[in-house]
Formats: sequence, C-alpha cells, structure tokens
Amino acid sequence: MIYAILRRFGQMLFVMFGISVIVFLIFFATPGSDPAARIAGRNASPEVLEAVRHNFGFDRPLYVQYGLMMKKIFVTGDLTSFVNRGWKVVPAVLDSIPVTLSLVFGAAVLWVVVSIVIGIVAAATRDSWVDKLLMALGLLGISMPVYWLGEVMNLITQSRYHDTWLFSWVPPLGYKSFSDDPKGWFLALVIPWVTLAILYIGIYGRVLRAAIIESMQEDYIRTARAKGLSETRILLRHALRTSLIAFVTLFGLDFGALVGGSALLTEVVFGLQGIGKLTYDALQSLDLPMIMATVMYASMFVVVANAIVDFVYILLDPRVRTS
Amino acid sequence: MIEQDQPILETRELSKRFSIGTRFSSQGKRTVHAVDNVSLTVRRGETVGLVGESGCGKSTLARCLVRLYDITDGQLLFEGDDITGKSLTELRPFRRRLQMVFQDPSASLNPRRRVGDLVAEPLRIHTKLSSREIAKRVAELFDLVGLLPDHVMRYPHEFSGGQRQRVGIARAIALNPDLVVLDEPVSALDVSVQAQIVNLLADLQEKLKLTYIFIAHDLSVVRQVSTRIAVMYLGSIVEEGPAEEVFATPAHPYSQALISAVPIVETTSGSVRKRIILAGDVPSPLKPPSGCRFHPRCPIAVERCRVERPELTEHRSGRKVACHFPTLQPAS
Amino acid sequence: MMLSVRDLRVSFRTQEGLVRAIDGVSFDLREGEILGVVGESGSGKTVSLLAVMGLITDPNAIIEGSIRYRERELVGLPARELRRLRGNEIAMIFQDPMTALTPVYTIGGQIAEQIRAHKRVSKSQALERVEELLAEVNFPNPREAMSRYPHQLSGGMRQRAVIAMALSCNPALLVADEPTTALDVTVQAGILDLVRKLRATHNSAVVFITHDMGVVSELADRVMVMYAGRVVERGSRTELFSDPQHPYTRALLGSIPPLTGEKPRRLPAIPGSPPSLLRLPDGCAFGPRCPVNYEPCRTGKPVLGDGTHAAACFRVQA
Amino acid sequence: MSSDVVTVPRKTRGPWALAFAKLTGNKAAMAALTVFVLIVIACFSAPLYARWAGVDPFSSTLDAVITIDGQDVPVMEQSTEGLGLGYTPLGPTWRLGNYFLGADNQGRDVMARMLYGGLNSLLISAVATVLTLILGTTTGLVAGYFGGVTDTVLSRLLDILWAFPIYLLAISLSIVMIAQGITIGPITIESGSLWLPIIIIGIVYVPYVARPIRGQVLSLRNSEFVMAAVNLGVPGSRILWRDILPNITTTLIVFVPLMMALNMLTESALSFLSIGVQPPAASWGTIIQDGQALLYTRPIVALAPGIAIAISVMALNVFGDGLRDALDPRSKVRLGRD
Amino acid sequence: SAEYLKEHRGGTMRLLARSAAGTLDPHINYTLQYWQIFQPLYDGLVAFRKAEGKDGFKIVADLAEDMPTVSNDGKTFTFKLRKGIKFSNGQDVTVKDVVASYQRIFKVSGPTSGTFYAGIVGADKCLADTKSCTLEGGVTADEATGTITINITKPDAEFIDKLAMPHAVILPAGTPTEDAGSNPIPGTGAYTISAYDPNKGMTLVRNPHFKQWSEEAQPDGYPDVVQYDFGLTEEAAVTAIQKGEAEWMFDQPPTDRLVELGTKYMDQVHISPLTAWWYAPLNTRLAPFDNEKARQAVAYAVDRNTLVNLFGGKVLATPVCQVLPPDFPGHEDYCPFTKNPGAKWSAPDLDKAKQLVEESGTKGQKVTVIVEDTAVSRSIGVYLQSVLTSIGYVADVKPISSNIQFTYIQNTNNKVQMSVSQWYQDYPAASNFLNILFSCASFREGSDASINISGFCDKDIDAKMQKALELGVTDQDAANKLWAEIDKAVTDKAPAVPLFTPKHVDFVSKRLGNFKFNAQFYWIVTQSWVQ
Ligand SMILES: Nc1ncnc2c1ncn2[C@@H]1O[C@H](COP(=O)(O)OP(=O)(O)OP(=O)(O)O)[C@@H](O)[C@H]1O
Ligand SMILES: Nc1ncnc2c1ncn2[C@@H]1O[C@H](COP(=O)(O)OP(=O)(O)OP(=O)(O)O)[C@@H](O)[C@H]1O
Ligand SMILES: [Mg+2]
Ligand SMILES: [Mg+2]
Repeated sequence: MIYAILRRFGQMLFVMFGISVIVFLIFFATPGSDPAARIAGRNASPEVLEAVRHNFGFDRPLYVQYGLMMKKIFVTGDLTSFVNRGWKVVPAVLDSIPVTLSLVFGAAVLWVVVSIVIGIVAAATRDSWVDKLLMALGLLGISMPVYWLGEVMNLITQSRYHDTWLFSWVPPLGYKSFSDDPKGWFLALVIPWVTLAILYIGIYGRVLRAAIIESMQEDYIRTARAKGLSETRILLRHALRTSLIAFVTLFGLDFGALVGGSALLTEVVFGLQGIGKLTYDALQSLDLPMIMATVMYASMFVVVANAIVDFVYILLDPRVRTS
Repeated sequence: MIEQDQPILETRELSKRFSIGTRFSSQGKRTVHAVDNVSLTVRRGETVGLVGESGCGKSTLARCLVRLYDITDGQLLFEGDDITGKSLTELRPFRRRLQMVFQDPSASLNPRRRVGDLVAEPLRIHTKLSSREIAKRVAELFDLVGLLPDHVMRYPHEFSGGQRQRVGIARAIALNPDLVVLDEPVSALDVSVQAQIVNLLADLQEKLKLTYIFIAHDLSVVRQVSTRIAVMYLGSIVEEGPAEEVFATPAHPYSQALISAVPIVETTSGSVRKRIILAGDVPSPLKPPSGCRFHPRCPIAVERCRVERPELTEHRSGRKVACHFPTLQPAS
Repeated sequence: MMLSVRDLRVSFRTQEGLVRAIDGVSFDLREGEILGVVGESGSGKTVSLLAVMGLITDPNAIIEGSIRYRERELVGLPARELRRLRGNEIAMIFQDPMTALTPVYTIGGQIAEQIRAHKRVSKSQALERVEELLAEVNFPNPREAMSRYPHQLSGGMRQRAVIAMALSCNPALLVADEPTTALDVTVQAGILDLVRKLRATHNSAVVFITHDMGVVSELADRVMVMYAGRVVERGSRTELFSDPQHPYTRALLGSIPPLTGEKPRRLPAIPGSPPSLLRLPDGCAFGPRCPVNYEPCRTGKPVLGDGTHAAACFRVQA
Repeated sequence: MSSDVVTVPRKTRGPWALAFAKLTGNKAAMAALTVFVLIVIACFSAPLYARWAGVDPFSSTLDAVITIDGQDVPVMEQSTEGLGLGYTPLGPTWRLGNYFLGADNQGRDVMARMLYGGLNSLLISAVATVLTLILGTTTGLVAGYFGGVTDTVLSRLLDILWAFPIYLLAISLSIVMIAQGITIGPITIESGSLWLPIIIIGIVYVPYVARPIRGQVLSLRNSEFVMAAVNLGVPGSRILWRDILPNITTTLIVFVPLMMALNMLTESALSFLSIGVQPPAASWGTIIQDGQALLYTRPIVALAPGIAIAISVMALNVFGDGLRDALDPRSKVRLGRD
Repeated sequence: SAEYLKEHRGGTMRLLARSAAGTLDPHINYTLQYWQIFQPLYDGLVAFRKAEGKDGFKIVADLAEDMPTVSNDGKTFTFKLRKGIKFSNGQDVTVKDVVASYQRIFKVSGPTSGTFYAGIVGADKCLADTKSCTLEGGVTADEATGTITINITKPDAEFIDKLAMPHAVILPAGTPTEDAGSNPIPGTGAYTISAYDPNKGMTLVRNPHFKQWSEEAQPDGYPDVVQYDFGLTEEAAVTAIQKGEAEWMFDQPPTDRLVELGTKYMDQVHISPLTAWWYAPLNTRLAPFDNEKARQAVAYAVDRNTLVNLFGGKVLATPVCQVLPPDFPGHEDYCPFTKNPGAKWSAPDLDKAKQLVEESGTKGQKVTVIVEDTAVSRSIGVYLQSVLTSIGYVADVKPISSNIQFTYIQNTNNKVQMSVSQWYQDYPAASNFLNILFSCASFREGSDASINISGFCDKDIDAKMQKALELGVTDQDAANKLWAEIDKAVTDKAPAVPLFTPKHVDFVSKRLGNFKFNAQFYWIVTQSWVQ
C-alpha cells in the first residue's frame, strides 16, 4: 500500500515536473511576453525596466528562476502574481477550489445520473425509436460548443425569459458559497451544471449504451436469463455493473481535467471564479505564476483522478483486486 | 524407430514463477509457482505426452520450452546448447528448429491476415527465399497438411476448426523444425476432427522425423500419440515413463486417480470400474502445500508426506515417480 | 412425458442467406431420464437446447415447431411465465465455466439471487441454502467459498458453482451443455457423480450434451446423435453403442482412440468436413462423407423413423 | 492424405468485404454518409456560391445595400432611434445568393462564410484526426506492447499532455509564428497556416486515443496469435505492424467520426480564443465567435454554424455507428464455429 | 450639495468589471480602471478637480493648502501642507509622509519614476539605486512650518500635472517600500478599501477619519459602500445592470447590446468624449513603411467612416486625421490625407493612395497588421487588410492576445510593420501625445518598452518639441501654438494612421443618480448616489 502510494506520488512528481518545465520554457520563448515590460508599465524608462527586471529576478538564469518559482510554490507558498501583484497564487488557487469542485461535482452527478439512465433506457430499447431519439439528443449535446451553449443559456435565463415564471428563480450570475447560503449555492449553479453536463451526457450516454449492449452479449447474461431473472434485473445488476468500466475510465480522464480547470469556458461564461476562470484570466494576461500554479494543481488532479479511477476499478471489478 | 541417443531438449530443475502485481492489496506482490523444478529429457524422434489437471502448469511449461516465457530458474538445453538466458534475437536461429502449435486454432491465427500469409511468415523471416519460392513452399506445406492450394487466399474464419488447426501445424513445420511442442492441439475439436489431426501428426512425424511434446486432457488421445508420458501435478512432474506402462500400471496415486477417472465407452452395461475420486480441490499454486504437493488429496498420505517432499526418482529403468510409496508392480 | 419436442426448426437470417441451424428435430424425455446428445460441431446441439430454454435472443432467429414441457407449450409462452419456469423447474449448465458467471459478484450472491428469484425466502435463508448446495457439490469449505468471486476459483470449482446454481431450485429438468469439456478427467468424474446424484434424489431428467463418448456411455440412459441440424440416430445407450446403425454414428465411435488394448497405427477418421448449413447438399447431408455409396442418398433426405432405436439412413431403413 | 470434401462458402469474402457489405446495407449509415458528402460538396462549392451571389465574404462591407423585393435595404442598419447607438446587421432573407442567413457584424454574407468556413472546419478536423490517430496509435501500440518502463514513461507523458494548458501553447505558438513561422526539419509552417490549429488539435486528443489503444494492445499482446508470431521469431516491430495493428483498425475506424466531431468543437474553442483560423478567413468556429457578439440581435449567426456542426457531427456519428456495427466481430454473423 | 448629501447619502453601490486591474499600490498601478477607483481613496499635494467634463482637467490644491509657489525660474515648488488631515489608519498626515511618498515612487520602481518624476533633483541617483533613494535636494520638508519644497533640474510646465497623478499620492511614511500588491495602503480620501481579492472583487467603505476639506479636491461621497465585483463578462454585466443588480460596468458594453441600450435604456446611458486616440502605427524602420509615400498612401486610403462604424457608429467615435484629439491643448483641425484636404476628414482618396504606392515603389510588398484579439480590433484589422490589399499590398492580419499585443508591437525584434493601438492621455498636455509617442527618446531598440511604436525619429521635430516643452513653462499658449505646428509636422510624415477618437459609454442602473463624467478620470464614482 505504502509502496503503491509512493509510486503514484513519484509519478505525480514526474508529471508535474514535466509540465512545469514545458510551461516555463514556452512562456519565456514567447515574444512579447517579457514580464518585466508588462510589470514596469507603459512607457517605462530603461532604468525602471532594469530595476523591475532585477527585483523580479528576470536577469537570473532560467534554471534559477525556475527553481525559485518552484520553491515559492511548494516550499514557501508565497509566489505572487505578475499581474495582480502581491496576490499570492497558491492561496488564490486554494480559494478557487470550492467553486470548481461545486461546479464539476454537481455537473458530474447530473451527467452520471442522466447518462446512466439514458444509456440503460437506450440499451434496453435497442434500435427502437426511443433509443434513436435518445441517441440523437445525445449527439445534439455533443455538437454544441460549451461556451456557445452557456451564452445561449444566459440569454434565455438571464435576459429574454428571465421575467417569465420559467426562469424567474434564476439568480444573478456568480457563485455563492455553500456554507453561507446553501439554497443560493444550488440555484446559482443549476444552469452551469446543466450546461456543462449536456456535452458529457451525450458522450457518456453513448459510451454506456455501447458497453451495455456489448456486455449483454456476454455468456453470463445468458446464465442470468437461464436463472429466471427479470430483464430489468439482468440489465441493472449484471450488465450495467460490468459496463461501467469504460465509463469510469472516461470519467477519470474528464473529471480530472475538469476539476483541474478544464471547465474554464463554463466558468467564464457564468462568472464563476473557479480554477478555470483563474486559468483563463492567467492565460489572457500571461500571468506566469498563476499559470504555473493552476497547471501544477491541474496535473496533480489528473494523476490523482487516475489513481482514484484505479481504486474505483477495484470496487467495480473484483478481478482487479488480486490478479 | 526411436533413437534414444542424444537428448534434443533437456530441462534441468526448470522453474517458472509469475509475480502477480497487486496494485492496492496490502499483501504486496505474490508469486505463482506455475512450474516448479521440472527436469525433463526429450530424445530425438519420440513423443512425450504431458498430462495433468487443468492449471497444473502444462501450458506454462510448454511456453518455457520454446522460450516464450523467460525462465525463472534452472536451465533449458536445446541439443546441448544452453538457451535459458538467450535474448529474443539470439533465439532466432533456434526458433526455426523449435516450434509450437497452440491449443486454440482460431486464437492463434491472426483473424485479419490471410492464412497463406501466415504460413509464409516464418519463411520470410528466416529464409532468403524469393516470394515465388515462398509461394511454392506454402503450396507444398498446404498439400502436406491436407489443405487445398486455393485455400491460401482465405481468412481463418472461413475455415472449420480442424482446418484451422492444420494451418497452425503447417506454419509450425514450415521451417522443418526438429521439435514441435503441441499445447492441447485437439482439445477444441470434436472426436472426428480430432482423429484427422492425430493421424496427420503421426504422418508428419514419420515423414519429417519430428519430435513432439504433446499436451492434452484426453488421456486416450495422449496414449494414442505418445511414446513416453509425464504426469504433472501443481507445477511438478510426479511420474514419468513409457506411455504404455504408465497407463497400464500407474505408480503415483495421482496418476492412478487420473487414469481411473477416464470415462470409456462401454458397449456392455454393468462392468463398473473402480474409480478413485479425489477429495478436495487443486491447491492454489500461490500457496502450494508443504511436503508432497499431493498429500492433502492423496488417499495413501501419511505424516511423512506432509513434511518431506519426494524427489522424482528412477525406480526402474525408464520409470520415474515422485512418491514416498509408489505402487510399482513388476513390469508387465 | 416430461419434455416433448416436435419438429423444432431454428433458422437464422444472415447476410449470406438463411442458416438452418435446426431442421426438424423431435425428441421426448421422461421424468428421471438422462439423454445424451452427441454430434459434430455445429450440428445444432446447443441451439436446440437454447430453444428449449427460450434463450435464443438473436433477433434474426426464426423458431418454429413445438416444445411441450409437462403439457405446456413453451414456444410463444409469455416472457413472465417462461421466467418462472427458467431456473426453477428447468435449469441449464453452460459449456464454459470461465465466462458463465458474472465476474463482479460473489458466487454465493449469484446463487442466492436465483433462489430468491423463485422462492420467498429471506436473504439469510437463501445463503444458508447456498451453503448446503455448495457442500453438496463437494466444495471443501462452502462457507468460505460463498464469498469468493468467480475469478478466485479454479475452472473445476467454477463449473461446480454453476452446477450448484442450476441445482439450487431442484429443477425437474436439467439441461447441460458440454459442462465438462474444459475440465480434466478427475474433475469431470466428480461432476458426473453430481448429475447422477441429482437424478437419484429428485428424479430429475437431464439432457447432457458432450463430445466425449465415454461420458455418454457412463451417464446416459438414451442417446441422440445429431448431424447438420438433424437427429440422425436415437436409441438407448446400450443399443447405440453396441449396435450403431447410422454410418455417421459408427464413424464417430470408430474415431475414438482406445484407452486400453492395442494402439491402432492410424485412427479411423471421417474424411472431409461438415457441410455448410447455408448450402446443404441435396439429399442426405452426410452423403458426401458417407463411406457407403447409396443411390437414394443423393436425392432424398432420410427421416428418422419411430421406435426407440432409429436412424435416419436409407440404407438402414431399407 | 485423403482428399477433403470442402464445403465452405465459395466466395472469398475477407472480414473487410463482409463489413463493407454490412455497411452498405445499413440505410441509416448510408443516409448519414450522403448528408455528410453533400455538406462537403456544398463547402467545396463555396467560391462558386460567392461568385454567383456577388459577395465578398472576406472583407467588411458595412455600407453595402441590397435590393429585396424592389426595396433597397442596407446590410448594416444604423440605429436612428433614441441615442442612435449601434447598428444591426441584416437578418436572414432566406433567399439563396442574397444574404440567405443575413450579415455578420462586418456586413459579410453569413451563408457564403458558412460555406467557406465549413471547408476549413472539415479540413482542420479531418487532418487533425489523422494526426491524432497516427500519434495516438503509435504511442498506444508502443506503450502497450513493450510495457515496463516504456509504458510508464509514455503513460506519464500522456498525463502531461492531458493536464497541459494547451491554450498556452496555442497562444504562444500563434505569436511565435507571426514573425518567422516554425521550421521542423524540412517542413516550415507559415504563420496563418491551418497547420497551426491542426497540429495543436491533433496533439490535444492523443491521450484520448492512445489510452484505449494501449489497453487493447495490452490484451492483444498476450493473445495466442502474437505468441505464435513471437514463437516464429518475428521481430517486435513487425509484430506490432503486421499482427497487432490490423486488429485495432476496427477501433481506429470507429474513432474517426468521434474525433472529427471533437476536433471540430476544439477548433471552434481555439477560434474562440483567437488561435484557430485567422481572420478574415472563416471556420464554423470563428463564425460562431463572430455570432457571439451578435447573440442578442442576430442569434442566427451563431446558431447556423452550430447547427452545421451538429448536422455534420450527427452524420459522422451515425455513420460511425454503422461502421462500428459493420466491423464489430460480435455483431458479425457467425458462420460455423469460430 | 449639502442637502443632496443628506437626502441621498447611504446605500451600497455595486460596480462590475470583467477582471481586476493589478496591484492596489497607487504608486505603481497604471490602469484607468484603478485610477478611477483611487480618486476617492488617495490624495496628492495637488489633484485634478473632481468636476464634470473639461473642468476635470483643472488642477487644484489638495493636501496642500494652496497651489505651490514657483520660484527659481520654475525649478522650485513650495507647498504648505494642510493640518488636521488623517490617514484612514488614524495617523496624521505630516510632511514626513510627503517626503517618504516621493522617495517611495522610486523605491518601488514606479512605472513613471523614470519619466514623469525623473526631473526631480536626485532622481537620477534614485533610479540608479532604488533602495537608498533619498531625493536629497529634490524633496525637502520643514516640519515646523509644514512646508515642502521640491526642486527639479530644469523647468517643466507639466510638473504640476504629474504631481496630480495617482503615482504621486501621499501615503503614510511607514508604508513598505515594495509593491503593496493586494494589501490596500491607507489613504486620505473619503473612502478606504476594506476587502480585496483580485479574483472576486473590492469593497470600499467610508474612511472613518475623513473630514471634507475641499469639495473640489476630495469631496465626501454618497454611498456608504462601493462593492466592485470582478468576473462577469460584458454581456452578463449589461444584463445585470438592466435588471438593477448592479449600478455600472467598467468595460464598454458589447456592440450588439448598443441598439437596445440606446433605445430602451436611453436614460441610463451616458456618452462622453474622451481625449484618446485610436491609431495604426506604421513602422518607419521597416519596408514598406520606411517610405514616407507608402505611409501617406495608407493614410489616404483608410476610410475613417467605416472604422467609426466598426467601433459602434458616429455617436461613439469621431474620425480624426491628426495626433492630438479634438479640444485638446494644442489641437488645431488639420487633415492633409483625405479627399479635398483641409480641416476635416471627408472621404478616402483611393486614387491618390494607389498613385503614392506606385510612386513609392513598394507595390506588391507583404504587410502584416498585428491587432488585439478583441472583436473591435479584429474587425478593424480585417478592414485595414482589405484597404491595404486594395491599394496594392499583399496584406495579412494577425490578432494576438490583447495582453501581449501592446508589448509585442513595441519591440523592434518582432518586426511589426503595422498594428492597431490606442493612446489614452495621462494628463491634458500635448506632449503627452506627441512627445511620448513620436520622440526619438521614446524609441528603444529591441525593448518591449518602446512606446514610439513607429520608431519615428525626426531630429527637427524632436528639437521643436524640446522647445515647446521649455516654452510651456513660461507661456502655455505660445507653447500650444508650437505644439499645433508639431502636430501638423508629425501628421504630414504619417508615422501612424490616425483612425478615430472614441467616446465613452457608461451604462448605469436606473436608480443611480447624479452621474458626473470627469474628463481626466472618467465617472466620479462616489459623487453618484443610489438612493
Ligand atoms: N501470466 C500468468 N500470470 C500469472 N499466473 C499465471 C500466468 N499464466 C499462468 N498462470 C498460472 O499458472 C498456473 C499454471 O497455468 P497453465 O496455464 O500452465 O496450466 P495448464 O496446465 O496449461 O492448464 P489448462 O489445462 O487449463 O490449460 C495456473 O495456476 C495459472 O493461473
Ligand atoms: N445467432 C446465430 N446466427 C447465425 N447462426 C447461428 C447462430 N447461432 C448458432 N448458429 C449456427 O447454428 C449452427 C448450430 O450451432 P450450435 O451452437 O447449436 O452447434 P453445436 O452442435 O452446439 O456445436 P458445438 O459442439 O461446437 O457446440 C452452427 O452452424 C452455428 O454457426
Ligand atoms: Mg493450458
Ligand atoms: Mg455447442
């Protein structure tokens, strides 16, 4: 157990090291991104530029700068933004986690539940019009860019139809903390959840349907039928459980990435100040420390999500437990 | 007919262990003793039958013999050359003389390649023949195993099980090997097809002077093809000897149980044979029992068996048994 | 009569044409009787028994004929009714023990599931029964075995678990499809004993498919030989083994290597391969491989006669 | 040997031929393919359409006036009421050749841009898909087959890729390339070349392909036919190429439509961040982006390319489903015992 | 307004912006967004008047009792500090704070320390070694009398303007001499920052120690709390204001909402002229625009009306042909590159443009226009591309990330031929446009900070500018005349294509009253009320 955890941890370090080096190099290789010039302000005199360069250590060799930055992220935790200077990026990232987690968890619950229902219903009614309709709807979900969908959602719920009974409950954009105002938290996130979930419902519903149909052809399904079980029970207990493995693999990939900040467009459109928004703003303003912090966090999550997936595998599939 | 001079293949205390990675279990790594201290000598021209309970390590041993698996312990000698630690590239010259036929003819043929192509593959790798010569040789081989020349363009799924096994055999003998390891080549086939393949193997042996190691569940088939048999139990050989003799007078309690359990077609009802039913189950190779591996199920086990592991010793010329109390009758 | 199958036909619509997997199979089974079914690969053994179980789910299948179980017609029976029979009165053991069990549930759970699907018992009662059953099929430590997952069992144990499952509701009719092919002889012997025990204790009838003539000869009361979707010979065990009539049956018996006595130089094998079900030869399906060249076989299809021992062969009938 | 009586099907139909027959027999799949081909043809005829309609889809035409039903209508209507702020582009006229879908915020014919843009979108996603498949397959094959350290390293590299802020790379590359372009060996990628989005998109989804392939290779690696090949002394690279690759082509082919769809969306997301197709050229993504600024007044501008993506994606997916069914060995008719 | 103050005092005002604007340190922050917010927070010795419109350009005494007395040929300024003013942390404002604050400008390497304040005696040492900055001889104080004396090295007509900038506000002497970042520094204004998170927002509350001393310089405000939230997109912000969830947004409303705002929400929209300039710098050191004729050709060809339309219409922008914005000191209408040259722009002259291109021999050359990736800039870029193409160039447009574009186009290493940029005045002086954007000194080879994007350097014009600066000390009107000449001279050389001068749109909520727009720092936030 300890060994396994250590191994994971080592791999995580490897991933984080790799990403941070690449990000760092890319940043400094980009023309026009000279942080000193942007920090010094428009029309700064050469002396000021030089002073800024020196204060921020930009005149030191890249590897020293890299080392310092890593130290400030992981050891002292006092790395500050180049743009909103003085702003400590590590606490900023930590502060944003609840927002992103709220968004992604809610959306994940939604998409997992709905796509499981859709997948099951579609598989059970394979080739019927219900199946075809569900799959077509799923495709529609896959086809809509999330930022576009978000804007349309806003148009509908915040502007056009806000004053009708349908959407009058929709609160203004922005996040409310769960501990302060659970109801507000929920209401504020409903529309973002739906928006984010729609794409994944489409993908996961399709994946699950295919997996269920595949496992319905397994021999043990025939055994289950021979036992005299009802079709529903066969579907839910025997086919679904084994079909969830592909589902979980994808879920690990997507969930890890989303919690790591991939939901940036959704967060931007709905004014949620989560990791994604941080990442987005940092990218927009080429704020290296913030980019570095969010990326480190994201890579940690991708690896952690992988580990969690492995763990869920074990829960789902006893075969993995020993051999 | 059987020249018993120089051994073509020899194993010396060969062991194969698998460690099964447990990513999360607290026990850490565990080891499967799939093949345990096997010393076996195969002489040119003979057919060694390998029998035993399922999971006792027959396939693993077979794969070790052709070095598909890396050998954990012990030595493997082919015509006196030690090929135990040879790398894949170093092994290549030996491959043409040491071949294997797999149990499941459909699984061992790539479903996406034409059978002619599959049979030609070893020729392309090991010889410098032109494609015309290769085609000629493939046609010869097809003829040899009883397939029609126009079959070369087909895909495996277009054949019956028996025909597929013929393709597998054609591929194995393409390079004129000296030794062929056959891992349950007929288990997947029904009796009538099984008979065709058994005959084919006999014909080829005669024509090409082949040596076989033959693995099967069906003891009557093993008896039909083998000159010598080895009985395996939980990774080790427990009895070895000339086929006829072992069948007639099995010396190890396990061999006795095995042979007594074979159902035979009896044309007259009534004559019920005495059958030894083994109690308990095959112990797990993860934690093999102490002492004699067979003792928990052995009808004649005593305290000594629990602690002391019997060696495979030659009790009489050609008959080796690993038992403290072999019931060895005088040769018939 | 417990089971009476009449003129069963099963075909599959495929790209290449209609595959007539079963082409007019009829047989009867009495209470407490063991029927052995043998025949070439692909001759329709499995399909015919799946049809009896109502387990052919392929939407391309066309099933015709009549299957009567204890005076009830099974073909066209509503799914609910069929479900009540399946697993309860009629149970099936499948060929491959490796894949027949759901990998993610313990065997105890899977067997209990079947019990609870048919009997009104509590979970703990069901588990008690499971323990009994596992003990019956010779699990050394049934209580512990119950909580094991299929992959933790050896092939023999798995097959025994499947059998325990099939026996869990003391079925009146047990259908076993090559239950021992993947197992070695010692394990096989134990399973054969179990089947016999079931018959002895519950007077159950058994249909037993196998390639192994030895098994048939040890177990079956009556034997049915199939070739290319048809029954070619039928008779009691003794009749069939001592006096095989159909040339196919004879050839089949002849190609088994003997375990004792003189080893033949070559095994007598049936030349050629079985016909494609898409393009059956005109006349007798076995005709092209038949050692006897008999004119009527080229044009007509021989039918199985009545009587306990019958063969679908013009020569025999002539 | 005794002569065999062989009665297997006479026609030699390989697995591919069978799959093809099944595919052509699948009406939905064929209909979807037709729709997709029609879309492609329509996009290819974009220049013809623009010439016929007499519009220039690439430059601002703010003061253009068109005639509808004898009335002169400005393409950009300046607001005159109230404070006189802002303007409204022409809405859809539903007349082919005459601002069918209306104008965008620079007075350009949206329909013509849609057709031009479709070509870019389809091209980018198609080439990026090929790239993803090549990279993903190679990585998956090598990682799965050689295992061990190779596998660990490659898998972690995939993790790096997956967690990497690809937009940073995109922003950076787009800037780096303005001046000098990028030279990789003999290939030089000019700035503004479609290769930029193609390469970025092509790389983003490599883990999505590589992981499942790796899984499949892991199981194929232990299959008997690979064992058999090893036993024949076939070198590893040849086994990968000749024995394993053909067996994952089914998966690969199924990936194509899915990747195409995902790539089209990624392209539009990159365009949203100004890294995809460079103006004034269009892609469906950039049109959606332009339309984003008109969502309140002319939602059709954002809607139309969205629908176009949806239809193409749906067509591809339905076709992909058909393809998968055709290639799925389980749905294949089993003849004889296999 | 005393009765108003009673009537409307109180309430919370909610402002919106897409994102935060950097450090809270008033000595460092160089953004309009925060300068606007710093107005009710901090004071300098002098300040721009908090008044509507052009009155906002007027400078009044703030922490000083009066405007300084100027002596020593305009090189010495003497202030007398007001008494009894406290920082929001309760400390008294003393002359020590003033000296420390001016030192701090250098110690924190303020962005304008090397430009605006480099003229103070001792500044050169401070710039060379920031840590030990004393400004000896530059800024001295007399604690007893409460006077502060500032010496500069040579006369500077704009020095008072510079002292009124937020970069020269007075902070407590103990303020750490490093970028305060997100920790607010106590100030003397009517409000103080109580909370700040760059990711979420900023809260202003009343300064408990504030007592109004000058309504012109630092008036008391109406709202009790100003809540400035970050994170909503422009679209969302417009919607929020329409629904009355917020009072005002910093960013300009998206163009597709303008029609709606201009009709349905007419009363809530305020349009104000800006002294700002949108222009397209042409690199005078790179082909083809190292050729004057080629530059003029572009200036002739660009249709300002189209650009104005792209920006949102006549109401939101006015075409321009020269550097100095209309109504700016030194501005005289001048338009050489148009059909019928004269005072005003009329229409593009494409024939002339093509002819000039032909003459310059640059026809068929490649030109890349680098623009920001915002909707407006991009459409301007696309338009410019089509213009360039129509006069015979092979043109290309590249939008790049807004944040990078500004520094990218400045660096000569990036070889940018043409770009689109904007310049918003720091303070109302002609030099703030002409001298900064087109003097030789503003050009720095290979640096990301080289605000003379065109790389324009004309010895004669430079000399004239120097002269104008000197003249300004004694005679501002004469100087402005000279600036007008310089404006024309620069315009004639066409180092950049003037595009238009934008107007500012403020969209406010229904309940917001007393909207006042100050030409220097825009809307005066706390002078509006919400109840
Ligand atoms: N790759 C492997 N990893 C771990 N254990 C293995 C591996 N291959 C085989 N084993 C184990 O080694 C033992 C011997 O297996 P092997 O396949 O050799 O048996 P066998 O005698 O061929 O059985 P069968 O008759 O069923 O084919 C079994 O317990 C099996 O589970
Ligand atoms: N779903 C199906 N679609 C098409 N053909 C089928 C299908 N199921 C079975 N068949 C065909 O029906 C025939 C009978 O198959 P069946 O499985 O009954 O043979 P079997 O006698 O059990 O053979 P084996 O001994 O190999 O198990 C075979 O030719 C098979 O290919
Ligand atoms: Mg084996
Ligand atoms: Mg079968």
